[in-house]
Amino acid sequence: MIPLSWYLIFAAALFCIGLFGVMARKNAVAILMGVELMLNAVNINLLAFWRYLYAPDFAGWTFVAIVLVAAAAETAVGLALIISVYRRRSTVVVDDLSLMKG
Amino acid sequence: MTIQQVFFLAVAAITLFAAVMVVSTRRIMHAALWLILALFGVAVSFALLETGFFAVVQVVVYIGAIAILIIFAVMLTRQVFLDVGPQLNRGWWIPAVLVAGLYAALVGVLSTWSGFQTQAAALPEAASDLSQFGLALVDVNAYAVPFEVASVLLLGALVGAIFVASDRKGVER
Amino acid sequence: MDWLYIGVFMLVAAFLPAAAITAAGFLAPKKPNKVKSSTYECGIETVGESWVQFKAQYYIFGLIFLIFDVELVLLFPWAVAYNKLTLFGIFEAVLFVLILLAGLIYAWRKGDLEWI
Amino acid sequence: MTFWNDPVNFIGQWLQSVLVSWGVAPDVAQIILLVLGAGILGVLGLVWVIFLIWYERKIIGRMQDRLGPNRVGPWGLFQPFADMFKIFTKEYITPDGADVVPYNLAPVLAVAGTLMIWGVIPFASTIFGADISVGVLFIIAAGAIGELGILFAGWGSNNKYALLGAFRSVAQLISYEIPMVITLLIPVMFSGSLSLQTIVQSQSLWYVLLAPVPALIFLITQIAEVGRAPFDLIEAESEIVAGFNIEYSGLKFGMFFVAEFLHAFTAALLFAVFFLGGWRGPFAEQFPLLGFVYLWIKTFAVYWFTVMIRGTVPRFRIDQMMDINWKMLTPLALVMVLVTAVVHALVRPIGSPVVSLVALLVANLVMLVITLQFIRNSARARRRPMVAPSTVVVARPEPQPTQSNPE
Repeated sequence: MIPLSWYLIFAAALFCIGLFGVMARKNAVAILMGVELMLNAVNINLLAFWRYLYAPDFAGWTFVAIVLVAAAAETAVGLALIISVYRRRSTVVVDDLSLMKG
Repeated sequence: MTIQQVFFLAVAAITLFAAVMVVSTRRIMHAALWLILALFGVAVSFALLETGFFAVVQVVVYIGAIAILIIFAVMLTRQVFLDVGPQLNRGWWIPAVLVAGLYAALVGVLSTWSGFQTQAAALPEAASDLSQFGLALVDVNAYAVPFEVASVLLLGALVGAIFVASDRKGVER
Repeated sequence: MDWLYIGVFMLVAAFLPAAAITAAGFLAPKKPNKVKSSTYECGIETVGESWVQFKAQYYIFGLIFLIFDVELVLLFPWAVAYNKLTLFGIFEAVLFVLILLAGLIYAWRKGDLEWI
Repeated sequence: MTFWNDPVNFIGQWLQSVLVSWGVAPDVAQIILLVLGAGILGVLGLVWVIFLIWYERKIIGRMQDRLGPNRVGPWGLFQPFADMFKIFTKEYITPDGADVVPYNLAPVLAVAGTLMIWGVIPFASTIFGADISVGVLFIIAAGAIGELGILFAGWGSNNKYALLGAFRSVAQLISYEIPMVITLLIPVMFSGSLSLQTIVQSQSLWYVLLAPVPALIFLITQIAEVGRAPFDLIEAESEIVAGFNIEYSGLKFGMFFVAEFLHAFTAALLFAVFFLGGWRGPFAEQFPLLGFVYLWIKTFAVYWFTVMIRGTVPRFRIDQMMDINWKMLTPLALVMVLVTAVVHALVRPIGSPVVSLVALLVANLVMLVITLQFIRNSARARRRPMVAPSTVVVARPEPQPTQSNPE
């Protein structure tokens, strides 16, 4: 049988890869993809903890459902912002988007 | 090693490889394709956790909706389409080192935790009963508030995103 | 066991068409040439890159779809529990759906449901 | 257990005993049987398409005052085989600049997304692939895989028409998925389960009687999901030449057609399962094969109806199609869920199925009348501005008398 540790290590690795994507990517859409990976890692953790420690209680499931809702809202608004910015500035490279630099 | 363990390792390896490709591949469209594979791997790992509901929901929401939306957005922002030039920031090795350090710290902290090697107990019958989850979702003493707040949050996201995305008076190209 | 079957069946469902396509690949002739493998565009030379930009309309439909999809996923456990619910629990879901409808009506009033 | 009572499980147990007697471990024997069962079901599903193509060509032919295929074999029954052998020997043409992996993955995903559904459909009380507890959601997920196939095809082909067609298709498919999912809530509510087998078993009264309007919405959305006329904007030949599959040839192209025919039949199958009681019928519990026959009869009735629609109704314009979905079907489906939930909950304490049947029927009828009135009003409102400009005199050039008639 699979011990809890495997899931945690797997989720941690996925989270770190996503975080790297968020920090290192230039393209705003790619940054959002990194965020998706991180949220997925969180969901794996939540479900693994639920499965191994808190099984019959549905708190874990509710958490996962709320994370899904948050992910959907974040993607929708984030991509809408990216598209809107692209229309005005014709770029989605985050470094070029600093308003302060003008 | 049991068959289940081998299967888990294979799924995890594929998922992590896909995730690495998501953050490193040059063409943003291919990154989206790899993202779909990674999301599917996560869905399989949910099924391994005996939460079939979320395994299927993962496919419906993430692959069926979010991934398609991301692909739409990639195509709408055309200028990065062929993706010439490096896709990573110049100092990309700094986050790489940071992330590697974070990973080591996470695993280190986790391995000192007493529950790290917990084995799965048999899943109680009530835990796979979706109607119990449904009852809990509308029970005022349980999760009725998150349930309603979720709908308000989604309404806010819908209104906000439509407002932002459809600025007809904005600069049309 | 059921999930194992589902997994196997998904693999089979992907394998069968792939196998058929591969088998036909062995039977079929392979004589590509420049004209044959050019992009089909009513006989006119392709202008510009094919991966053209699209209007935001597609994105807005995808957006509304995503929001509805997530909400419906939350409604399914409620529907499963429907027979055990009190009237109060049902009205909670009614409120949930009404909030959803409000979003749809907003998009409608804003004119984003028109195909332009 | 005799053979005729339960043939599939009978053969399964017999095979297992044979395998065990050969010295195979029982667990391994079970897995072998499982793979075998999945393989057989998949192959049958795909072979069934060959028959469907013949059936549909025959019906459409009759509707258009033709005979349909009638040369190869009795009643032209072998015509699809001839077509199949022909398409097997066609050359694959991969366009220049195609994105090879998505391009080749697309037809596979398109077929897999439909075939996957067969794994959870209960064909009879004992004949089914797997009875998972989230079957309804699994069907929706399979639809998502099919959409992905179309998007891959459009992207991979390196063709403007293909990409435009793919975008249109996906916009149509995801739009119509919303009312479909909403109406699926109603069988789930009545039966209290997401498992298809339980949904079928709880239909002592067909759900089409309890929820006729949602059943109708489900049927319309299913036709749209398949992308058949009148919703065939996916491959509107006159507008975007063929849609997302323009750059495909040979069997790769054929696979999209296999997916379409299989999906059309699967849609009818799903309607029969969700709203027409699936395999239920007299003596179906005792003789599963009889249940299978019932399911097939119901499915063919629905399938015939969709083919009739395909043959008679003209294609919608894309804006009309989107209007039908977002301004009629989606709000109506949402309201129907609310009305059904509240009405059913109110009459439930009475405890009489006849009362709830009548109450739900009346509620459905009232909603239908209100909807029709809305449509009439909006149609009238839309017609008015169309009348006004026609009073303005427009200077038209006189039709030139033709010099010579080419005929």
